[in-house]
Amino acid sequence: MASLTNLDPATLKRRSFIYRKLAAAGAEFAEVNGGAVAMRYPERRESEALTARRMALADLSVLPHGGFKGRGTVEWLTSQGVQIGTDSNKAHVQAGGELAARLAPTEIFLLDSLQGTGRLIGKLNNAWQWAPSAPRPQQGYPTPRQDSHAWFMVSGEKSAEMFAKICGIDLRPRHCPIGTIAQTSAAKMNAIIIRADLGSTLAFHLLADIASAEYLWTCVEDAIAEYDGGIVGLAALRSLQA
Amino acid sequence: MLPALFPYKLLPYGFRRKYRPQRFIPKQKDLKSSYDVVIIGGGGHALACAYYLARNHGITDVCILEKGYLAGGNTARNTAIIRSNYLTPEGVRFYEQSLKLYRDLSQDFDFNILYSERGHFTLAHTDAAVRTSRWRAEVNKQLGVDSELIFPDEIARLCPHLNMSDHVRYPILGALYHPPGSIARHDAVAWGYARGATAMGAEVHQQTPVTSIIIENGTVKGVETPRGRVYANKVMQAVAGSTSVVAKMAGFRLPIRTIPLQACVSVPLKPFLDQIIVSGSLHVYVSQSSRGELVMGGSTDPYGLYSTRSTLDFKEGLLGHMLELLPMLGEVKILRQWAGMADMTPDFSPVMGLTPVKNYYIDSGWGTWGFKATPVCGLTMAHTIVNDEPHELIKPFYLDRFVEYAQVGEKGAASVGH
Amino acid sequence: MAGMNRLPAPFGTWIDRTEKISFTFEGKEIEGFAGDTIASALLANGQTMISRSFKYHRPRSVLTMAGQDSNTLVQVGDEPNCLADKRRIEPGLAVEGQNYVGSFEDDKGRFTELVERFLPVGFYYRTFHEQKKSWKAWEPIIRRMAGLGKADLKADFHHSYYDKQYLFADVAVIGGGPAGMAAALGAAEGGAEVILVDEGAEPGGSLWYARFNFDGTHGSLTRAELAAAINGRRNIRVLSNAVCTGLFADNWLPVIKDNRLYKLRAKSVVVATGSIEQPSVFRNNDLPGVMFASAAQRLIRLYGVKPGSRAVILAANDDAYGAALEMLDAGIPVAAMVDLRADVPNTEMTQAVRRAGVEIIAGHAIQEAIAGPGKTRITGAVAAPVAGDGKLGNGGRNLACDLILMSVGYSPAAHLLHHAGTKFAYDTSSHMYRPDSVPAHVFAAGSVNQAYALDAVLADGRRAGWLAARDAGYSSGAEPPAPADLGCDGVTHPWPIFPHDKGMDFVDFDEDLKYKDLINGIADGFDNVELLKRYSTVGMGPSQGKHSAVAAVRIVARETGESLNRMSVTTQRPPYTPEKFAHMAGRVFEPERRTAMHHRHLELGAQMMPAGVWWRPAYYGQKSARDQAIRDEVNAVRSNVGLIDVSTLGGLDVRGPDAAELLNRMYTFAYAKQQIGRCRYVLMTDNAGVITDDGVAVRFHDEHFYVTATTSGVDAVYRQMLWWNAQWRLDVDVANVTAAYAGVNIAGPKSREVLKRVCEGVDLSAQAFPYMGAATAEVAGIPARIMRVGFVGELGYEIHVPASQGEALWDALMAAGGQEGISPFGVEAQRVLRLEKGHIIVSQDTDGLTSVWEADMAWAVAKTKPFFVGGRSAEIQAKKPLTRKLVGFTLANDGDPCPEECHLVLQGEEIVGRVTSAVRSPSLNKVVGLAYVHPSDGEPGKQFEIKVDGGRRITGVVTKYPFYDPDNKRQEM
Amino acid sequence: MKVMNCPLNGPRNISEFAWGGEVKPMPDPASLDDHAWGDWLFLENNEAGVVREWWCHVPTSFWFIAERNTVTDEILKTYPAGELFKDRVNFAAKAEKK
Repeated sequence: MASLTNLDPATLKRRSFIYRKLAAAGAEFAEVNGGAVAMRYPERRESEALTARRMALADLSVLPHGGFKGRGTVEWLTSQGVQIGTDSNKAHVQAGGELAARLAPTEIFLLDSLQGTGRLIGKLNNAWQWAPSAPRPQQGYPTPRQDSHAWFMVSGEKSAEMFAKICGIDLRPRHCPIGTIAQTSAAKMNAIIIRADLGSTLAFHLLADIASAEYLWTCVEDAIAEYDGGIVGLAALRSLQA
Repeated sequence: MLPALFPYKLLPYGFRRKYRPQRFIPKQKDLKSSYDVVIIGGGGHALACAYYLARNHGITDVCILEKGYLAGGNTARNTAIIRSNYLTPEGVRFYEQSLKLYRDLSQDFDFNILYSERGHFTLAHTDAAVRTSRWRAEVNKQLGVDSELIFPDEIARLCPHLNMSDHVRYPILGALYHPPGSIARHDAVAWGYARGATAMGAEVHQQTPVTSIIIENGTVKGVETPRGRVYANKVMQAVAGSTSVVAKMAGFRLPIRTIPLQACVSVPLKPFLDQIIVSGSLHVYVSQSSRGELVMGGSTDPYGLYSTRSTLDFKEGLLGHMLELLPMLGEVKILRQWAGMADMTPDFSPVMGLTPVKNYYIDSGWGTWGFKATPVCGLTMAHTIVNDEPHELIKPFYLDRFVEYAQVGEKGAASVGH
Repeated sequence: MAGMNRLPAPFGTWIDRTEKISFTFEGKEIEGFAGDTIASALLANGQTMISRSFKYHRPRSVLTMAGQDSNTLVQVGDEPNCLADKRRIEPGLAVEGQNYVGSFEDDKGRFTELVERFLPVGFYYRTFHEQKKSWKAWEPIIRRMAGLGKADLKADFHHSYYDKQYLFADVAVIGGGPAGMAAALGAAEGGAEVILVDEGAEPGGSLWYARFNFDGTHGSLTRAELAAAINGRRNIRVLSNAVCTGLFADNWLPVIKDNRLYKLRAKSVVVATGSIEQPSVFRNNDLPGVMFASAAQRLIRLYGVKPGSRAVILAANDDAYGAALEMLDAGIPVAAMVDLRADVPNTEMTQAVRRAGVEIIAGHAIQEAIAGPGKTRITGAVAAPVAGDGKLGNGGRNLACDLILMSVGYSPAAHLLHHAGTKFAYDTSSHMYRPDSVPAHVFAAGSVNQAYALDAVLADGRRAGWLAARDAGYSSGAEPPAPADLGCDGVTHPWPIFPHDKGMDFVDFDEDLKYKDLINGIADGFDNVELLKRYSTVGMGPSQGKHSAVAAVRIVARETGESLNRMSVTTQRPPYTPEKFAHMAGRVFEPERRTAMHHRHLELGAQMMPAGVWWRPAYYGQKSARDQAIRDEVNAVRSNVGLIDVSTLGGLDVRGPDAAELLNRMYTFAYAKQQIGRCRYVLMTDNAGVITDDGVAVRFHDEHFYVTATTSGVDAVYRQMLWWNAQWRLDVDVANVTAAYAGVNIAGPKSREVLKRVCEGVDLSAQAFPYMGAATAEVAGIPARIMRVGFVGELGYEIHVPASQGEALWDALMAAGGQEGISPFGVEAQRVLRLEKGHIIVSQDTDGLTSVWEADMAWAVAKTKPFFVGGRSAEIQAKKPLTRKLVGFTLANDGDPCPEECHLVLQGEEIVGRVTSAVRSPSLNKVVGLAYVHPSDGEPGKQFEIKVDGGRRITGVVTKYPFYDPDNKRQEM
Repeated sequence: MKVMNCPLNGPRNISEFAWGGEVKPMPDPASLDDHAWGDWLFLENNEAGVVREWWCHVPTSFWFIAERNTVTDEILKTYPAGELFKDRVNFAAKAEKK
């Protein structure tokens, strides 16, 4: 099916590993962070917001995400004004709507807000520098999360039920408070799942090996079908937040 | 049917009024206080050893101590595959001898072990697997073993039911074809050896665990059991699954980890699969038994355990891959699953022969290949016990090969161990 | 009225008479109602024979109506061995009989019964082997007799959609009978989340069909109350038409419903699976018309089907009398109650039966069922006086009937408890095995736990539910008391076994095993249940001994004089009931990794090959033109410029003050003094000195190394580094950035020209950027790590960029190389190129035991380091004489064929090594390769023998490598 | 399916973990003769009972230590490797280097 794309993702340097699938599904793209993100699917009959409230899958891979790890990571990020909790496997929302996910005592995964301004992550990436000479202060090290991990979002009241078909963790709302991180196996892949509701709608970030993005996308598409789920664009997700 | 081949032996059963039993396992005698040879373990290997001690060496004052019931361990739990297409010359010679013995076993025993040549296929789904297959085929052929690397067209011809599509995750690129690959009725092998050995004078004592091993200045003197102390000039242990535990009683350690190996069978189907199919990359193997059950297994469990418990994840993994090879079996059903305990060594070759303890011998480290080796183990261990000198075929499998960096690397033949 | 044997409502609670459904059995059109099972519909239509038995092909029919036996196994389309008494009918279902020769009705296989006496237990062990050829002749014949249903070999390769889902519960209750319903309520009241799993269409179990008082009202009222209470609980989820097939470690429960396998994890489990009725052994006890009383009651109540027109009921408990009343209500005359008990107790039920004028023949057993023509039905029963256990006196009476109901006792449906490792003890007063020590977090309730009286069952259930909830962390109120009297005495007869001189007195229906088969097996020395099972196959059939295991133990006990308390039934292994392969498989999840350029390769016509979990281009072009394509790609790199996707190469960022120290310990070389901006080879060995991986370490900063590893090895390398450092505690951080970087290698004499056009911020000249140099710069505006390494042996640059910009990098370089006609090349060409250069591939040119000495790589081992993994072993290996050595070789006679990888190297007939890599080099136009040879042949110029296809021997000549450009001028230009 | 409690991620199906075998800290290789080194390297206690083992949570590559009964498969406790390996390990320079 020909797409009504007004922007060809291949004209930009940063490309989602599944941009072809999105285009084939009729995505309309917009440029964010030097890449093309699927904003909406104009040919859909049902409103995407409605789908997103029920059961939806979206690709946010080109949106800014990054991270730091190693000794001193938390201290340094805190000194940069990042809010980080004391527990591992908990995520904290920042003033700008970004998410700081503490994967381990010395490892942080950063996700930009759905606006994708890249403000915080850009600032941190620039701020981090090797100290000129040893002994150097412990300040952690940047990790290339933007490129190691595909970033999907799963939303809708059926999300937890859907995840139960590909992942052995109990993600039902009352067992998995907002901000909970599960570093686990989904569809036999290592994955990071973070509960981050959109307004009143249950939603999860799904982060996994970028090289397996097409495989995982296909698995989730298969799994959401049972719940009359569909692919939605970033616009729909933003609308739920508002 | 040719009159020569008529099963005359069955006639008396029909014509006699009364059934005349022929005991395979004699009624249990009292345990004597000493024997020439005590064998710890009452599985196939132990029984075969007793059999050849008596038949080849005239040693009949032999006592087999089994903690459970006869041949109730891995002998009862394996999937009955027999082959000799190994990777190392040492392994090939050893298993080829075993296969030769198997061929004549029914006649030796005058008891049908249902030995059945099926042809054994080790599928290769990657370049590396194809290379290993050729390596094995070349070594096999050089040592006179019938084995050949074949490619998809011929695989399809010989195993018409396999999914040969190359639009699957693991397309079949080739296979190591080993026509002599066989299956037999595993329990019957043990019973045949038991009947033969006991007929010649050996004693089998079931429900009789060994609780400790008596060693005086480096030489074994006997064993303790709940039924009393038993002295012996020589003692052998053949207790796959409990090898390290028994060896510990004798005061030495082994390069062995005990890891469960699981298997399952389907509800009986009209026979359609005559071959033995093995896939390393997919971790599955399957054959169809004389009862019509598909007998299936995979690789060993992911971690060590002294238990024969079953798991669900084993079945999930196994059958997921089984349906990639034989997609038409989706509606077929699993009847029963079980597990055994395998002694895994670093080089996938056994540990056999002499031990740090004088007159104490060991038959261990079978990994997933114990059943195939049953006859040759009996033969070579009997020889080893009698001469206090390892049999030529098992010299490479001596315990110190590890510290001497002289391993016999059989891992390449492991695929999924069958 | 679908079927002549239908009963009017209220019988048939589970069928919907408004919806008729027709299907076929053996081609015959059969009409039933929605809700019917195949078996109920067949019986309703007078089709008594449903299957043929395994060995003698005897007609068989309904035994349990509960899917517990294998007497109703049928073929349904491509599904073999389907339970006709469980499977609901659907329009157009094509049902067929199984295991017959000729036709189902006229099955030639039945004649094996005539020679039955010539086929003693284990007959196949006793003959056919006298000569090897005799077995060869007989085996196929015997094999043809094996098996039941047929796998549909023509079936569409894509079987229907099956999937899986995880479920979570505080308390899982397995079994929706009275005990399970009460348990669910008992647990839910404490606030626990409960999942109730039930095989039936609706919970209720025996309450649906059994009689708990003379008019049958008590059961249905109780069910209604419990159902209402359960519906009123939001924290109880009921899974109906679902079967739990196993109880695995930590309460991991497979539950099969429709086309889905649920994997249920529960904090605690209540096993309320009830009990299984046990048969009486007598002649022809297997024929159609002989069934359990419970089966008849199920047929009548659930499906509104008359099981027969005149019944004889074999009784040893009160339930038999309940069944009698049920028959009478359904208008089925009861010819007599044949009661094993000498004096029949006066109970509500027995009195009601007496009142109804049914004759009760006390102290009698059924000696034989009289077979009708073709044995497809029975015409009567012979009752004879019981004269001591198992013996019958004279004076038998013939009773005309077409239906014999057996109600002589039960055995716990204890499979799940067995899976969990429960120990059982034989109860000498109830004559049943009862759970003795139940494992933690598992609870048993109801008749599986010896509770038989309904009030006891309810109390036991409620209590188990309460205990399970407390175990899961929920408790409310006081612990409910255990039932005072379980009512388990007098329901099970200790010896309902009455062998017959003429045989056909079956102990195991699945395997056609008669009483004498077991006796003879024991006499042959298999006098232990497990041994007897293996020898006689008792309990090994499709129902896994549900009706034969207990009888077998009893018989062994009696024959050996062993007491039942000291024996246990053979272990019941999962699954409880057969599971479809497709249920276990579900959606097969097989992750696969694709590089950023994957689709570009496809667009360029690449043939892709798997590399571990990755896909890589093997070569570009048609399969038919493979060799030419590879040669062209090689030539392009040698003479022009080529581009290969190396994204799958492993990448690790090693950062921190101890970065160099970690590398020193993990790899054989020395890295402390490595200059910034330089690359150095890395070779990894394991602690036993075996080569496990290699790559390149690039030092970008005093405290930062970027280390590459092999595609399939990197995950293990990464894990090893973390494992060692968990012990060493060095101040270093290791990150596996493999997927984060896409990479290409642009190689060939013109690679510098091409790269210059798109490369900013770095001087690529030979002086500024020498071989083994490295830098960070921008390529086509993309931040890149550039390394001048030469796996292929030409001037070349490896460029690693953020994965999400990998495709853009590829596009830019392909465009930049347009005027040179840059050629993409694949793994196959790369293998040739590297071999011409004599670079080894770990795991192809090395194996599971290769040491650095055998691989002739002493040059890569730093001698004076304090330590590296494998170093100690390497020292020891160095002291031992080599047994093989990896060498480069060419052929003495260039006319000889190029050896295949793994062709053997021989000395005489002895195997001394093998070829690990070989190719006819397009660049040198001769065969070059690597091989293990005997150390005595290890020096350049030495000749050795290679055995190639057809057993032919050719001569290899040891040659120094690199074969191509020995002094490395080209890669260093 | 067993449940194992990962010190970092909490209780998980054991299929998320990789077994690392018994914990047997490496003695200083320089201080062992060849045979003693071989023994340490190849021989296993393979204890039937409670053992101390390495386990790795694969999704996070997190190595930790578990005490497990190899007969009952009961996992008694799990804890970070740091509780066992507290100090930096150094290797003495080789004798011949001096």
